[in-house]
Amino acid sequence: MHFLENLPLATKKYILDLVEAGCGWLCTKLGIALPPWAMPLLLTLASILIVIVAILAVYLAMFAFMSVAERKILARMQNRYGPNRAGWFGILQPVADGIKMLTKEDLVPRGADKVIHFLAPVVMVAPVLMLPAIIPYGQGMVPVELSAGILYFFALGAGTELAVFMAGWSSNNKYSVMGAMRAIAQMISYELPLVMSAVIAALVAGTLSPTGIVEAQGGYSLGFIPNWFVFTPWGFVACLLFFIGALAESNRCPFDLPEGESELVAGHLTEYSGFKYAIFFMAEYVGMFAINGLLVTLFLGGYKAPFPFLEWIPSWGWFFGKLAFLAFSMVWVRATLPRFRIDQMMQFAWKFMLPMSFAALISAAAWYYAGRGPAAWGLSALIVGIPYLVLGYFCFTRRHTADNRTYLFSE
Amino acid sequence: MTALTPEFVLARIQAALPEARVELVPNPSPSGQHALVVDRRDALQVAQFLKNDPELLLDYATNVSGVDYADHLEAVYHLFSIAKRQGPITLKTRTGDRAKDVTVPSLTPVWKSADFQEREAFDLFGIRFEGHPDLRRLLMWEEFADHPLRKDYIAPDDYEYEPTPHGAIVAKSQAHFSSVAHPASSPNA
Amino acid sequence: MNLPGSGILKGMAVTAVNFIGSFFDRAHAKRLITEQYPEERPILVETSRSFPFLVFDGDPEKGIRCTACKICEKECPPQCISIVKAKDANGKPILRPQIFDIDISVCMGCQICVEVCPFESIRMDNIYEVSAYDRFGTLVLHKDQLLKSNEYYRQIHPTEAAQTDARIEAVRVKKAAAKAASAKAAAAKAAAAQAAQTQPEPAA
Amino acid sequence: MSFHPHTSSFNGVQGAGALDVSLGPQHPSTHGVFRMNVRMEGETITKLQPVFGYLHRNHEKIAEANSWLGSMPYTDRLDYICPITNNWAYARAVEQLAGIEVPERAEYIRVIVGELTRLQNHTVFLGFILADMGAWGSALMYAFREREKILDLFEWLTGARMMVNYMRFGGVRCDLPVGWLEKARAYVETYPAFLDEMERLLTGNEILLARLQGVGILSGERAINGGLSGPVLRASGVDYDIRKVDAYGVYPRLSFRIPRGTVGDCYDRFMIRLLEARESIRILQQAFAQIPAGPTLNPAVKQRGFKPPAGEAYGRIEGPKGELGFHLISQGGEKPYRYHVRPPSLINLTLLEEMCLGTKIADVMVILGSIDIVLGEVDR
Repeated sequence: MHFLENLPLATKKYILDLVEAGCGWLCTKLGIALPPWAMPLLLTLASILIVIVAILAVYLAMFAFMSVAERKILARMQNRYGPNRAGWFGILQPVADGIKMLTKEDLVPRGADKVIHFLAPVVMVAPVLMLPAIIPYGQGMVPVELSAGILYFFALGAGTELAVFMAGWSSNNKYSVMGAMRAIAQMISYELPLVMSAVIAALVAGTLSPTGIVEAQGGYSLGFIPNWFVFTPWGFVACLLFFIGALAESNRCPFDLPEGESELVAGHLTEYSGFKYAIFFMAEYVGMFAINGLLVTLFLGGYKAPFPFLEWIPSWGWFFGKLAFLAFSMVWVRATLPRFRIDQMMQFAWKFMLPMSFAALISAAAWYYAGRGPAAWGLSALIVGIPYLVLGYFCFTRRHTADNRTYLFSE
Repeated sequence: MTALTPEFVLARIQAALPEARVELVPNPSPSGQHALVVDRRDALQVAQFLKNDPELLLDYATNVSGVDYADHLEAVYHLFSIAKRQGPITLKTRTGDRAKDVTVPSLTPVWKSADFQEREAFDLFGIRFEGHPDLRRLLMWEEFADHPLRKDYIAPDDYEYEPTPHGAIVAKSQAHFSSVAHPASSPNA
Repeated sequence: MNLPGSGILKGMAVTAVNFIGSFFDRAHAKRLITEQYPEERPILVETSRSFPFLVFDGDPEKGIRCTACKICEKECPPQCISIVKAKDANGKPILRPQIFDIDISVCMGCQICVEVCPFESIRMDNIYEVSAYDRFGTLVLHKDQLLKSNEYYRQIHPTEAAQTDARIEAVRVKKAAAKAASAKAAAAKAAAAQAAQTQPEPAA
Repeated sequence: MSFHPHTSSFNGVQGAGALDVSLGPQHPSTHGVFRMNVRMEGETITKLQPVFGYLHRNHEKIAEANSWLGSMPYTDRLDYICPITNNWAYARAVEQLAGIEVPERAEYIRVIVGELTRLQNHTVFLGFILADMGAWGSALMYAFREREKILDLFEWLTGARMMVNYMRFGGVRCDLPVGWLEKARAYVETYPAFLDEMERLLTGNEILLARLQGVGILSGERAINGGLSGPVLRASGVDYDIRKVDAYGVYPRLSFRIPRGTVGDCYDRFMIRLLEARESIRILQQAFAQIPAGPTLNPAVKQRGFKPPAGEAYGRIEGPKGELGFHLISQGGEKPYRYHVRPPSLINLTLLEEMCLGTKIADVMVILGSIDIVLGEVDR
């Protein structure tokens, strides 16, 4: 139990010890006397490198696994088999895809702005690979302990918008530009409810540090209900809003308008092929994992176990388990829902999600100051419930229901 | 469906529009769908009447087709009435000849449904529908010169023939692609 | 009035049911109906048809039923059949095809040739793996490739073959009876009997 | 074509903000090689011009060169989603032209296979319109799963899954195989459950409602004038079904209802198909119960070398996509003098621009999907 829990950190320590011992051995062998600051500096650098390598390895492995798992899950939901030819149950499919992507011709349209066309995937992938740095993966397993980690995350996350627009504009293709325009409109609109719902968690936890937010969700009420934010009325709403916002931010169905397969062919990715396309693809998935990781951190208790008797499972196991569940949910949503239309998507963001996030904010404040008891629970539920019904009526039910239609039959 | 006889329609037309030149052309087929041939100068007027006459209300022009006869081209309209559930009435207009005088009035202003079908007849038969809002080729490309459904149309040989064991076609394709050795051509070519 | 969002949840329940259900559909009857092609091969129904072939009885050269009457060549809608009558040593045409080619890259498997054949000689095969690397040569099937035995026909289309055999048998009996009659009758009468022997139209 | 590396490729811009896009012929959701020249301001359509002919093969010319029977397999390839009804329309037109009687059993078989075809067409429609809306294929795959079972029935009956070549002048080519009726009946019994599943998946879905309701509204009056037919016409509130109006075949003996919409938008077109599928099940159940024994082909009709008397006829049936008619002119010969198809898919597109103006580009795909076209029939 303790062995598994400590495995990642112990491995890191072991490698660092090796480095230290190796350096010491090398220095004595070569007869160099290191200055006193050199060894700590070296170890810090080694530590950073180890963490970077670990994160990259884990995320890329998850990406590879996800790309095949998503297709398999989607296929099963659609009563198909999915990829099952490459390797055992299709497990080698990512390898095959990777080889295909790498060996494909890299096409650049004649009229394209070649520099920006080349830079777009780079600009896309760089911030996305920096996102995972602040997420606490387990007890004491935060790559970078930032006290303003949430801020860092959203600041970096906004960078992908630029990349998408660069991709769309430089391709010199009408579909691409339209896709890019949609992407900008969508990402900016959904950033607001996304940040608002993150703010709620930060307010209640009283900190912008991801670890602090996770720790604020520790413990159990009544001995078995975990104190995760998702199990409060405001937290549930904010969690859903964050999930929807995450779908929109990572351009996934039903918010895949920028790619909008049935309308815009492939949106901003229309003119990308080969490795550049693979980079976009990878950035999308890594971004999806990162934002889901943040969702786990903010509302699903991070690396905390859901029940006291399950605490023997290592904390990082819980984190990745929750992450897997969220990723599955995203695939599940993708298998079920049609895409929004552009105006509906904007209306949904500004007329439904943003007011709802404000309601959740007020509800969280009420819950916080009313003493977190059953009365607070009810009050908070009321504060989010009423806006939900009212907004839901005005945004959907008033205009679109299946009940307001009559069909005439003639014999 | 209540039977609406062309004779009745003809009588209505002649009562309302005495100067319109409409004649009944019998159809020897067991289908019994006799046609009303309208002089092209009166066609638009007659069509308006057929659509609006309260006894006929032929508001639904389902089918428009062109026909190529030896001395003239013909546009055939099959009219139904949804309001009164009757039909079909076959309405025909004829061009003067097949070469120069190939105009008939377009009935698209009366029945929008004739829009694409008149374009198709223009495309494939070369019937010029006067008054059509957008008379362009429908199926063939704009630069195409001939009208493929005319009886005297000669298929061009500038496309690749699917090789078949048939001698004539193989010979034709060989003449066109003389460099291509054709394995299927040996026995019959 | 439904709660906003309930329709989406209902839809997600359906996909979830299908997700789980697809793992419990061992018989591949309800949900997972895909056939894993190279490993699993479809069990063709008896009537299944693909391309025509020529039936022979016994010997592929002597037993060939086709008399090169060219009706199928004429009736074939895409004109994919090509027949040349065989000639004997004197150059006189005999009732047998010298060349019988079917271009299956053109053939659309409509089986009109089967319906019009008065000699029960052309029938539909049910092969479905007929890909080739060469579009022009390999997909033209020649007589030797087209000829398949009646036993093969009985194997792939048992019901239809039984009906065909019965018809042929009936014709043979009739012929034999006519022959017996004609043997008894005068030579002049024999000529008349010959005319009556023309094969009946096959039931379409 | 000139090449200017640093200028925009947006040629043909009319006024500020207008963008001309050619949607198709290679586009994921134009249902084939259909093309629309679209002018947009922002994402709003201000002009739309359909362009046809990418799948044109001059079916009518081929038919004029073929025998009457020889055109039958070609009709399979018009609307390749529902070949049997194409066969039926052609056979009915020829039967009108030559005055041929059809045996009763054959009429019942025609109704059974025709309604099965309608079921599969509407099933596939449900899937395709969802794919046009960007639902990632679930509905489409469920639809194809069910269609597969209907196609298996067709293969058993006719020998081919799609290119059936089944109808003949004065009947059908072959009788039902032993056990076919039972299998088909058993299958039809399971079909309502599938429709229920589809309704659970789709009809309550808020996004789907928002995407379909109020989009592409068409009044009944315009629909009639535009010559629209089939479910699209009935969704606009017009009570016109050729099965009732012409009362052909044995339809007068079967009791079924014609659903029609009240609004005429994409949602009504969607729902009309669902309701029609349920009515088809009723028709099928009655036909299974009533089908008599007897011959399936009029023995008086000579299929090979068929020569109808001189004259002309327009015969039509209610195909799954609308009124499918054949205008045939015979001069007494072995080949048709004129053979014209009235393709519902093409004529239902007449009002496409009218429906699309002022909507968003995403709506164009949904409206096109709700009309339900097959390019094999549009271009012929």
